[in-house]
This record gives sequence, C-alpha cells and structure tokens, in this order.
Amino acid sequence: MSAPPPITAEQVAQHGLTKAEYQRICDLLGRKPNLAELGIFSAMWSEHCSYKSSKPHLKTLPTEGPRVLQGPGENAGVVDIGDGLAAVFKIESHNHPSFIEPYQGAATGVGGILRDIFTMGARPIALLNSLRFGNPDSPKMRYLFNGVVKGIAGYGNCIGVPTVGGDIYFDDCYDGNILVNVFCLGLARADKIFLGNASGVGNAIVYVGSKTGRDGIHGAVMSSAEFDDSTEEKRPTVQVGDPFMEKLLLEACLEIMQKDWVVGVQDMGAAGLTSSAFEMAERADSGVSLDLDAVPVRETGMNAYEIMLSESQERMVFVIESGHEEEALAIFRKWDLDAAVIGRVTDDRHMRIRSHGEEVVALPIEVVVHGATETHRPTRKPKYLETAQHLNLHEIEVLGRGDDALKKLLASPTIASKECVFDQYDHMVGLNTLVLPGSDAAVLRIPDSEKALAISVDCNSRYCYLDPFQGAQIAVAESCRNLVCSGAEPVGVTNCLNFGNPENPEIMWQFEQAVRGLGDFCRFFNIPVVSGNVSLYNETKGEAIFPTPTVAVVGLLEDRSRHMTQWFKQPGHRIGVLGL
Amino acid sequence: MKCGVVTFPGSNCDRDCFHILKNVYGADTHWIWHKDTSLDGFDLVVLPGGFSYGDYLRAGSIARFSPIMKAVVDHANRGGLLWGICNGFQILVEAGLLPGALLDNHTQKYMCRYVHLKVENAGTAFTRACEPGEVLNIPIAHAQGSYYADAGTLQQLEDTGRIVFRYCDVQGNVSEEANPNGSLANVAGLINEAGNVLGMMPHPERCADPVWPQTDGQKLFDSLFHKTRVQA
Amino acid sequence: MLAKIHVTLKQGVLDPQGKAVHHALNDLGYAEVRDVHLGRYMEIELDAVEQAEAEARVRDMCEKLLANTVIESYRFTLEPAN
Amino acid sequence: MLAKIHVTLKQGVLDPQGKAVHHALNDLGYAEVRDVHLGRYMEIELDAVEQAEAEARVRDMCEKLLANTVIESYRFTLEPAN
Ligand SMILES: Nc1ncnc2c1ncn2[C@@H]1O[C@H](COP(=O)(O)OP(=O)(O)O)[C@@H](O)[C@H]1O
Repeated sequence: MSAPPPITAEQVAQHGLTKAEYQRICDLLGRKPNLAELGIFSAMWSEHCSYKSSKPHLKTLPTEGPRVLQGPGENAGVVDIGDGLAAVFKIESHNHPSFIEPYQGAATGVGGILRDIFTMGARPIALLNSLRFGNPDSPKMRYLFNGVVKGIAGYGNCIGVPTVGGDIYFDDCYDGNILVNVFCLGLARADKIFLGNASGVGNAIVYVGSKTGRDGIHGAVMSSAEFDDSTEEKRPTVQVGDPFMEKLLLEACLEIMQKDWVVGVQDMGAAGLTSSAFEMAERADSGVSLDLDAVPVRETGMNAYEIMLSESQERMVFVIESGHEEEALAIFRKWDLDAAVIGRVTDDRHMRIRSHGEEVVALPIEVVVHGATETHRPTRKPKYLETAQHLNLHEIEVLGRGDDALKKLLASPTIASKECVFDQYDHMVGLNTLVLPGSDAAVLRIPDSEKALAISVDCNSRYCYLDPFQGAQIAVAESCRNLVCSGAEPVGVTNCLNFGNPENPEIMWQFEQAVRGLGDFCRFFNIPVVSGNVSLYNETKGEAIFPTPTVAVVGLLEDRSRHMTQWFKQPGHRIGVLGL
Repeated sequence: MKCGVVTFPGSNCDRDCFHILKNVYGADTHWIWHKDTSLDGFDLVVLPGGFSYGDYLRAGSIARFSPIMKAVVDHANRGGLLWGICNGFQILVEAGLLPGALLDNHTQKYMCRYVHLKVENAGTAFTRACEPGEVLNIPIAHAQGSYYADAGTLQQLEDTGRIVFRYCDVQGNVSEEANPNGSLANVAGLINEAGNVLGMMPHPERCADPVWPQTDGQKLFDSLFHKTRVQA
Repeated sequence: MLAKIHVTLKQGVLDPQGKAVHHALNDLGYAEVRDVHLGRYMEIELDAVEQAEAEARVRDMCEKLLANTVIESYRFTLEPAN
Repeated sequence: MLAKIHVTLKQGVLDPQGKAVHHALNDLGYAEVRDVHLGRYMEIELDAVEQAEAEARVRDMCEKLLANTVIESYRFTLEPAN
C-alpha cells in the first residue's frame, strides 16, 4: 500500500479540530496522525463525546447518595429501590437529526436511549419524551411535529416498551431548533448491573447487531485521495432506525446477560465503534486490538475510517470471557443477529486496529479519551436581562375574566390536551402502567413487588430564559411536586441540558446558572443526579433557543396501592389548595 | 388445559399473555419458540400481539411462514383452540386460517385506547361466559386493524354468526362513530367455521389481571377455563 | 437478473392513504389532481436463470409473500441486471 | 394525464423492510434472491396540460410532498390518460 497523503490544514478544520488541538494531538502522539486516527480524534474530542465545555460545570452536580449504585459516567444511572432491584434511567437528546428528518431522527433517538438502558442489563419498562416545537401555525413546524410524534410511536410501539408520558411545549424560540429529548427507565437486579468495561487480557470483543454501513459519515471530511467521488451519494446524513432489529438485540442481550461470562457491554452510539471501544478500554485501564475485516458490513469497499466512525444503529459491543466465544455467538445466532469476534482485550493501553492485514491505527487510549482539554468558556450575564426582568404589572393588559379567557388558555397549544399525541403511543404494553398518560406523573408497578415507580419530565424554559438559576430549580421542583402528588418519593434525577452556542459567553452564563440552580436544589433535597446529557449549539443564525434544562425525576412508592391521580373523582368532593 | 404462547421475532405481548394464563389463571403454560415444530399435547395456543418482523411488508406476512406455523395449522385442524390477538389475528388472516385481511386504520395513525365491544356470539369457547349482546370495555393498540373481506365472504360470516365481536358504543350501538379504525361491519373479532380459531384485534390480556380496575378481559379467559361469569 | 414488481390494491378495497395524499396535494394548490392510488414497488436482484423459470419463480414469490392476493394484485417485469 | 411515480430509498440508506423481505424469501427457499429493495409506487390522475408544464408540476409535488428528499429519490413518467 502506498504512503497515505499528508493531512492538510483544511482536513483538520473539516474535522472540527482547532489548530491548537491538532498540535496537541501531534505533541501527545509524538508524531502526526493518519486520516483514520484524525477521524477518531475528531469524534472523541468533539463537544458531543468529550463534554469539554460542560464538564467543568457538570462536576458540581451532586451525584452521590445511599441509594446510588451508579452515577454519571456509564451508559445510564442506577438507583437501588429495595427488594434486590434497581431502577436504571437516563434522558438523551436527538435534536439536530430530528430537525432534518423528524421521523427517523426521533425514532433513532428512542433507539439510542433504549440501548443505553438495556446495555446495563435492565429490561426497559417505560419511555417518556420531552418535545419542544416552534410556532405551530407554520406548515413546516406541523410537519416536524407530526413526524416526531410518528417516529417516537413507530419505534417505541414496535419494540414493545410503553411510552407513558412526557411534555410538549410550543414557543417561537424553537422555530429554528426543535428539541427531542427521550427518557427511558428500566429494571434490573441490583447485583446484576453491567458496565462498559473491557477488562481481562485475552477476553474477546464481540460485535452484535446490524451490519455496519456508511451512516453518519459526512461528505465534508471525505476530501482525501483515499475516497472516490462516487461514495458521496452513498453516505446518508440521516440514519434509518430498525426497531425490529433493536427488539431482537434487546431480547438477545437480556438472555446472554444471564450468563456469568459476560464481562462488559456497551452500545455503539455517537461515534460508533470508536467511542465504545475506547471508552471500554479506558474504564478498565486496558487496551484493545481490533481486526476490522471481521466486522459485519453492509456496503462493499468500506475502509478503516468508515468502519470505525460509522453511526449505523442497533449495534452493541460485548466483552466475553475467553473460551466462551462460541456460546455467545450461538445465543446471538438464535435471535438471527449478525455477531462476530472482532478483537481482544490487551494490556498495552493502546488501541491497535488492523485492516486488510495491516495495522492502520495505533493510539494511546488515555490520550484519545481524556486528551481533549476542558475548555473553560467565559461567561457573561446577558444584556437582555437588563430589560427582561423589569416588569411593570400595571402595563399588562388584563383580559376579561370568565369563559372566554379560560377557553383561550385551554386552547393554547402548550396547554391543550395532548391526547391526540399519546393516543398514538402504546402506553399499556407490559401490563405495568398504573397511571396512563394525562395525570401529573406516570406510575408503573414493579412486577412481583408491592412497589411502584413514578416519573415526571419538566422544564418551563421561559422561566429559565428570565432566570436560569431559578428556572432550573423550578423545573426540578415541578417534577418533584408531580411525583409527590402521585404518592412517590423522589429518588433520582436525570437531566438533558439543551442550550445554544457555548462559545457565546451569555449562553455559557445561562448554562452555568442552570447547572448551579439544579445542583443546589438537588443538594438541598438530597436527590442525586445519576445521569444526563448535554445538547449544545441549538441555535440558528445567532438565534438561540431559550435555555432548556429538561429534568426527569424518578420517584418510588413503597406501596403501590397508595398511588394517586390528578383527576376529580366524584361530584360533591371538596377541593382544597395547599400553599400560598 | 395445557397452554402455549408463541414468541415470534418481534412479539411483545407474549409476556403479558403468559402472565395472565400462568399467574392469574394458574394454567399449565409454556413458551413456544417460532422455530419449534411440534405442538403435541397443547390444548390452547395463543398467537400474541406485537410487531412480528417489525410488521415489515405487511403485518404478519412474514411470521406466517415461521417453522411453528405448520404445527399451528395442524393444531387448528385437529380442533385445538387457537387464539390470535392483534398481531396474532393479523398472522391468522395472512396464513388463511381466518378469512379476510387487516388494513391500515383509516386514520393512518396508530391508536391505543379503550373501546367497547359487543359480544355478537356468546356461544363460542372464548365467549361462553358472556351474555349475548354484552358490552365489554377492552383496549386496542394497533395501526393495521381495519378488517376487510369481500362482500360474499362478509355475508357468509354474518349469516353463520362467525362475527364474534363488533366495535360499539357504551350502550352497545354498533355505529360508525364507535368504529375506531374503519373495519367493515365494525368487525373486531371473528371465528372459524369449526369454532376453535378466534382472531381479535383488541387486547383482553390487558384487562384481565385483578390488580387493575378494568377486568372485562377476564370474560374471555373465564370462558376458556370453564368458569361461570365472575361475580363483581 | 432484476425483477421489478408493482403491488397495488384491488378495485373495491378502500385506499385511505391514497385519498389522504390526494387531499394533501389539493390543499397544497395542485387542483389538477383528480385521483391518487398508492402501491408498493419492489426491486429484486436474482441469480440469472432461464427467463421462463425466473418468471415462474417470481410469480410464486408474489403469490406467497410479496402480495396479499385477498386485497392486492401484482405485475412484474424481468430484465437482465445492470 | 397519468403520472407514474416511483419513490425509493437513496443508495446507502438502511432498508429494514427490504432486508426482512430478502431473508424471508431466502428462508422460503428462494436462494437465488441476492438483494431486495422496497419502495413506493404512485399513480396520479391529472387534468391534461402541456407536457412540460405537467412535468414541472409533478416534479414539484415530488419535491414538496411525495418523496422525502432527505432519504428518498424519485423518478416519474407522464402519459395520456387511458
Ligand atoms: N447533564 C448531565 N448531568 C449528569 N450527567 C451527565 C449529564 N450529561 C452527561 N452526563 C453523563 O456523562 C456521561 C456521558 O454522556 P453521554 O455521552 O450522553 O453518554 P453515552 O455515550 O452513554 O450516551 C454519561 O454517563 C452521562 O450520564
């Protein structure tokens, strides 16, 4: 094979790396990276994977507590709920893909969060979603709305996990950037939680799931001599979800996790095989060797770059004790899934990747996973607050009281009944849904137990715009009130922080304030934050969305028969108000 | 009565059906894998709801060729009880074990909600615990539940009393408003000539556990297990 | 060889999807649309065999799986692969 | 006039339905099936206008509604009505 052409400054830029970052890579490696290695750094040092802008702030969140079995750092958070059981949950965003292709963007969002849950060994028992749309008067927005709802329904219903709640807000600030945050809750045995560890030298790295295609690899970075022009059309910008494949994957994974020779599991999400392999090695302080020729592919002529960075959906990586490879493959084959041993765990703290008989990537694990410098982005209190927070109550037009005003409120899209939406979600499958959509919180019974779990997702972003600190506190307070009204005690928080461009100090100030507000509230009430997600750059042409720190709180009911619903039950009952 | 619930790739409600049969009715219940080839000794076989093969191409169109289906057909021909619920019903019509076809809901949307069903035939093995004309409150959850059969077939079904459930309102009126998906003649469930194969779109297993406030689904299970009508 | 298969609803079977597309097009300003029928299109690549045998096989596939002959009709063409 | 429109997934986009049908056909004994792609077929009856204008209108309909151009491509023919 001829020597590859040298990396150009243009390619570095197209990969989203600054000159300083590229220089840092060369310094840390002691040499220049090749194109595949550049692609790996581009993915792993991206905001999405490295959390470089948000880490300094997320570190301040309270993540520990007597019930916490697993805090942030793994695929999902785990909370002990007694009786030997654990609740596994997380919320994740899929905002940008959903704006481009609402059905598939939302569908693959559901697929991604489901995998984050069952990769920990938990059977998913409930899905919720938090959606933000722009002005529904525009046909484009109605198209996005219908597509997202159908996509969530299409994927969630097919895989048989009930979608039991959520929230939907409409506001002009989301005209250019809709938000699709998906939450999933699963149940597992507290002593059978699986982590994403590649430990045990010699253990097998097993790939299972859909064949790898060119999904998610963008044309912009393909400007090198290694690729020919005809591959451009073949590179889809949006992934298509296959919920049937995911259902097979889910059942096969839960079956194989009964065995005691499964050492580690991780799903292939953003940055595909690259992020899973590197993260698993980093957590176990080990190394990994991969042979890409063994990876099941669905397109011909895929090179190392494409295979490592493909974002094809419905794929997982298992670490199997050496000697049990055939048994593992047999279980996957029973479910008619593609599976193959694609590598081994090593002890040299490197990722060594072979393709067509040659070593094409050799990178130190730690440099890739932790090498991106935390960017301490400057913050500045926004100018708009100078006017926004000054309110003269006397200047507000008082509408007439009575029926008309009430009807107007009830008809506003954000407040109006969402029955036409949750009617499209199967909210009953699994026979665990105690409280159907429409009440304050979703309540699910825990099979073979007297207990129940409740979930509420909330965020009034308008409050967050006016005061991110208070707004974030109001969001988590609202979730907690919803849980308490249903009879549950809050036991864990997950959150998805949706914000604009972090390079804008005013947005970064909103972020910092919201995280602080959330953290203070959770510390005061002793509710740990066990997982979450961050979605930045939600802005178009300089117009950012309102800061939207979406919060989902999970609560526990010791006695499910004492759950409560919000509806008036009988004529003659008295109505009371608690609080000022 | 030996009961079996078939798990096709993509079945979701198999666990729900299994739970009702085994835990609520205490029946001798077994899992049946789609690749199994024998159903010897089974009295009741259930084809559960879900999305077998993702509902790809047409709901039930691929599952009907599963290896187990040969044994399912034999079981039905032998007079064994065969119960297709939702996706199970779709598989039965694709396999020709029941006449007609199930098309997309006329709203072009999935719908999950409680509906009312009128028991048109209370003489079947699945409905003998019901009163003729009784109204049951049972949920549906499907995107392709609109029943179709050509005029001749439909007439024959009517004449021979093989339409077992029709969508109706809370008073039992079989009306267009009460028809959630556009099914011809508001057909929600029907039986074969011999009376041992029932296909229905609604999910009785979702309202048969006494833990829930809604338990109308129990009427069907009670019928199968030879129980008289449950008192309050 | 390449089989190109069209599957459409039989006459008399309601096509609500077609109707929905029809109305959507009218609403978008395409008043000239008089009727819309939706169907399925499939392309199947097959190992090459004699034309007659291939036709028989493809017909079989349609009857068995690709079309639900209770509600759908089908037609197909066979051509050499590209 | 009759517009005959074919909408198919773009190259490289995952086709879960095609994959499922492919495996089903292989399992049914049709080992000669190498690949399967599913798409949509539409027949649209239109009031007659000039060919060029009709083509422009139909292309517009495809771009706007009938095809999801993020993941699908389309082609069509126009002929006089039967
Ligand atoms: N806002 C947040 N609050 C708490 N934990 C967070 C937050 N955002 C991300 N995390 C944690 O950081 C880790 C990395 O997040 P992410 O890249 O979304 O995970 P994954 O790759 O498993 O999808 C996860 O363990 C996640 O729980």
